[in-house]
Amino acid sequence: MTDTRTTDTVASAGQSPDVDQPYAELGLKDDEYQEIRRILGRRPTSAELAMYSVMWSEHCSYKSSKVHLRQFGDKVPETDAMLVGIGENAGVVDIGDGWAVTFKVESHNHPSYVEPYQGAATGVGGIVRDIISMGARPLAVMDPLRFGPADAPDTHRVLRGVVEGIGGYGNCLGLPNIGGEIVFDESYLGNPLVNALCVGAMKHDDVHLASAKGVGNQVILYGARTGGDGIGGVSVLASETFDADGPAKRPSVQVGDPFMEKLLIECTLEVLGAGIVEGIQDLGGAGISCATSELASNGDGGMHVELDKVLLRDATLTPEEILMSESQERMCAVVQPENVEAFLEICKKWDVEAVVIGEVTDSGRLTVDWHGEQIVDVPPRSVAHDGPVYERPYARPDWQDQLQADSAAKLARPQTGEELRETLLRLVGSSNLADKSWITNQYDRYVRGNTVLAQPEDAGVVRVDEETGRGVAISTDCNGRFTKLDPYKGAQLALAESYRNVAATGAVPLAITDCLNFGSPEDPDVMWQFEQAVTGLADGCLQLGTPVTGGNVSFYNQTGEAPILPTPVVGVLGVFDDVDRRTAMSWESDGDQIYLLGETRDEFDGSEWAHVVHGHLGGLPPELDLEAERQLGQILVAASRDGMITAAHDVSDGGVAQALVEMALKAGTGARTWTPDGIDTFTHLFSESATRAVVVIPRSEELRFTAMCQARSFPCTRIGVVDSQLDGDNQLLEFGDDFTVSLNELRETHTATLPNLFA
Amino acid sequence: MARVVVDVSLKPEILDPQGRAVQGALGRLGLEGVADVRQGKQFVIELEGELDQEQRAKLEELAGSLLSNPVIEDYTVSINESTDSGSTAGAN
Amino acid sequence: MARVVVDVSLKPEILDPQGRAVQGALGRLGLEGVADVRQGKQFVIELEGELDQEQRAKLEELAGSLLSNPVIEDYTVSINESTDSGSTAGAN
Amino acid sequence: MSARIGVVTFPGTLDDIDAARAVRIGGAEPVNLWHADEDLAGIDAVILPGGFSYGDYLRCGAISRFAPLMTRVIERAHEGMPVLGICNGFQILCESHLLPGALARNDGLHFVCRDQWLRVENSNTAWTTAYSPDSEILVPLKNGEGRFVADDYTLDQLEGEGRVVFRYLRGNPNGSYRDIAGICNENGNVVGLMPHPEHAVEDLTGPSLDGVGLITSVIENYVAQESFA
Ligand SMILES: Nc1ncnc2c1ncn2[C@@H]1O[C@H](COP(=O)(O)OP(=O)(O)O)[C@@H](O)[C@H]1O
Ligand SMILES: [Mg+2]
Repeated sequence: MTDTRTTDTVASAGQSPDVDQPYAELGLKDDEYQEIRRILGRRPTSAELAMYSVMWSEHCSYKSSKVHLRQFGDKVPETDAMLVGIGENAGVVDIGDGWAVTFKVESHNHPSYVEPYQGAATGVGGIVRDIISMGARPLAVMDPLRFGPADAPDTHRVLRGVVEGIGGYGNCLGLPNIGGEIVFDESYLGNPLVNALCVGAMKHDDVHLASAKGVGNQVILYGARTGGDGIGGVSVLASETFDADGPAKRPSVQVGDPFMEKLLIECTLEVLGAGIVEGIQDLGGAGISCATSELASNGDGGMHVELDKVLLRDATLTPEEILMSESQERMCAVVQPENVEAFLEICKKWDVEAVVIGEVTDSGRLTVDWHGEQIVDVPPRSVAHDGPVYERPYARPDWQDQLQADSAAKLARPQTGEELRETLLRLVGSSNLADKSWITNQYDRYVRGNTVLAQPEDAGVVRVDEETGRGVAISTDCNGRFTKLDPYKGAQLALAESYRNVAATGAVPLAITDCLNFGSPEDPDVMWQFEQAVTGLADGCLQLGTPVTGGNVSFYNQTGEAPILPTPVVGVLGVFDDVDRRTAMSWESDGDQIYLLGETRDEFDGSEWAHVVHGHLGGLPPELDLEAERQLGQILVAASRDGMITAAHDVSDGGVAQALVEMALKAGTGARTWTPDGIDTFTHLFSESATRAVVVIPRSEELRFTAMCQARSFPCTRIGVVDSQLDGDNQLLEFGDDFTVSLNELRETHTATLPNLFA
Repeated sequence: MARVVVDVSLKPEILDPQGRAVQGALGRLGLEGVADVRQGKQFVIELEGELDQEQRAKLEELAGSLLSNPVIEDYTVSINESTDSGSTAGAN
Repeated sequence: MARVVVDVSLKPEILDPQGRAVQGALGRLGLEGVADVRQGKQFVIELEGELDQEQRAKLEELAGSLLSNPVIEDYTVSINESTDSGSTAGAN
Repeated sequence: MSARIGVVTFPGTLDDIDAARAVRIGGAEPVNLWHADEDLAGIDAVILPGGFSYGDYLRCGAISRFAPLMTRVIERAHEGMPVLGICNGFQILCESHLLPGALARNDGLHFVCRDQWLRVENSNTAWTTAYSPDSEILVPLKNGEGRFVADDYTLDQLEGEGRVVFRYLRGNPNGSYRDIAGICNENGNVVGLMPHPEHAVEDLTGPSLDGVGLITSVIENYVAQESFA
């Protein structure tokens, strides 16, 4: 595109119907192009083509996933909590006392592979703007991450960049990072996952929606100037696979400016607080195309934009590029004419540039002018909401049976105490189970002074209301190996684990968000995994009573023909009436009793042990009874409410052994533990059966607590006692007669792994 | 001894928030007419002895991979070999 | 248009951990004989029109107060005025 | 009347609400100040909080130092008003030359967020009288450019005059010269430190309550002055 070219106007499109258009290069299929011609009754102008191509990309239109995602709307559990559901920038739930909370997780996977620092940074920036555009003050962020093997050279590059990007952006923006995940697996080597979650809060009255209502109202674009960033990024970066030797296309990447984003937060909250905003929308993927068409489509149906009013960073941009640009840190607001001046004044106070670019009309059309000539005239719904919908073929892969038949039962298990000890140390130091503080210590968890729990606790907990202590807990989880073995069950296990983590802190689980990371939807195997996972998640949410408030789908996560492990990351939000009663993970006092809640079965398929020791993946994931999961949650919440326990920690990857080690190391205090009757030590320590937690109970509460579990017929087994005196000052963790290990040795092993690899 | 200076700057089309912040500050502090500011990095590398062909090639390669990120940055390498008789300059 | 380049570097006596890290990496990646690396900043400032005396003085002042911190950094200013006939360079 | 302690917000300041909360918990009245104001609103003391003012682009604190309000803060600091700079605020005080030295990139090159032990080396400054001499306190630390540097002459002078107010204990997190975490001016009314006492004022959210002492110190001194007045 050169600037000597004449502008392709709506009028000229009528006069030259047969011009060849590069729709294929823009990612549109033949029939999609024909559909656009049908909608418009003529060929699209190049600006219209740009708009449709980005908005009809997989990333923006959900064309492959829509038919399945409908289940989230069809299988909604009964709840009063949902104030705004799926379809808005982020869902909103009621947490009581007039407070509403909005939260959402999104992916920035492909950009983070190309340019890890900026990819991850702008991922954080994007999700934060989704939260502000609902009218909420962002409270905290989380970052579920997946990388290739920890010792692979490219992981070094990607991980360091991603972590610095998340820290660099989040720290500078002033949002505490309260949790996330870091998982290493071969399948993510050429395709890391960078998901980012943000949670925000507002009073019920302050909820804002993205709609352009009120004919004559002005459309204001504010924030950073529009540049050539990530042009085509939406369709190219987010929707196309890389070949073996790197990205096929290397469009200019987006660069984040967290300082501008901080100003944007404060400025936006101030204009919203002043009551002078009718509708508001963030600019993310597809930039102005997306914001204007969505605002118009959700509002009175018409909007007129004068594109040459847009403030540019690069004067040579063409109108098509301006429409598609993904420059970061921009927002769009709809404002009554008499309030425009006040709006601009507040922007000025915050050094934020703002300009009126258009107005709401009753034409039912979205029209865009460029230097007085009309270059876009489309029905906004056709761009924003009525994109193509695909029923992609899917089928249970023919390798699935074989995979499930290949159980871990045949693998050699440690027999002697010495072998068990070695196994424990090997797992504790393995990359997935090792201490992650080398990473999380690069994130500010204190800023804003409301962080009650942060990593490595089971869930992040933030106070929302300083007067009452009302607050929320959030955890994100997914075990991609389980999901590969059985995507339906795996997605439910992700939900269950996240639910359990939230309940472990004492919060009442309320609602979820999800980020569905999968391979190519054009592969029927992958599409089957996706369909199964969505169905599993929807069914699970129905059963647990936690509605899906929103989320994100990321397809095409694969290297060549090899897709990533199916990774439906689930984020569960729970509520506290008062965060003061939160339960932390580490024990405190000598003599406190250590109990295991739930039942341990011989379940090693897909386990961390099978992965680390044998490099094995096969069989069936652990059994899951969601009713039991709900009961466990109730017990954990009741125990927190009634002050019966001093600590709780969920049992998942690495089993009871890992849970005990983490609790002991956090406390710096040892314990005597043993293997309960009727089970062997290996299974007790390393099985990954679901629906379990370790809790710590002062002697004075023991009867009351065990009676509560008995009354609910929930298994509850004493497995140890906190003991700081096993060996004088040398703190030990004792595992019955089998073996003991000092906390010093555990700490050394647990903490050395990541710094050795990445520092 | 050879002194090599590698200047690394953001590609012109890439947003430079640091440069923007400096531009704002220069204006507020009374410098008029500032049209643009870009902030880059400069590496000053001292090498022992004379540079051989291999080192030159290696330097060029590392400037474009380690010292700069080709996705968003450009670089220039200039080499100054100081001998007893003085110094010469060259840029790539 | 005038183009002014301000180079800012840490004073030699101040430890430069970034430079040290780069030095280590250059060595590991096969560049032999690296005796020292220092990492500095470079500001490229575009000014409209010709530079007058006042602007030059202001630039010099701001290079030493805003753009660098005299407690730990040194700076140099070089001005390139591009006129139709070409360009000249000067350093302070 | 309780002491009025100003808390300045620059564009990009992040820990202003935290500092205001600490002031409240300590028993004084927080007064929000905006960087572009020229009036100190009758405050008795002022805190420059942490964050990334102007994104910390260019150099931490370099741009904020020139804010209109800073001119007034500098004047009043010379007249003896208690001024506390935390993290980015400390950087601004150094850039303003109210305090000597500078804060450079951490030697580990990473942002570090952790709980940090400090020794209160000088309990006679406007902000530290509530601490007993040599007391050890635990407060969060979080910065990427927190390495205190100065020339030997300045360092010797700071040590000799007892102007090292806080020193890192049990591990220097960023390579600060002589483990210095915080310093003061000659009069002891201007104090700057990298760690964040305002994050150690509530059991619920901090590792200790050790940060409250800075606020109670300045209140004590204020009350003492009032009773003389
Ligand atoms: N996996 C999912 N689960 C639930 N809702 C989803 C999922 N993926 C997308 N959605 C919802 O679809 C809507 C459109 O998503 P998206 O286009 O990503 O929004 P935005 O552009 O604001 O980020 C949002 O409400 C989002 O929450
Ligand atoms: Mg959005």
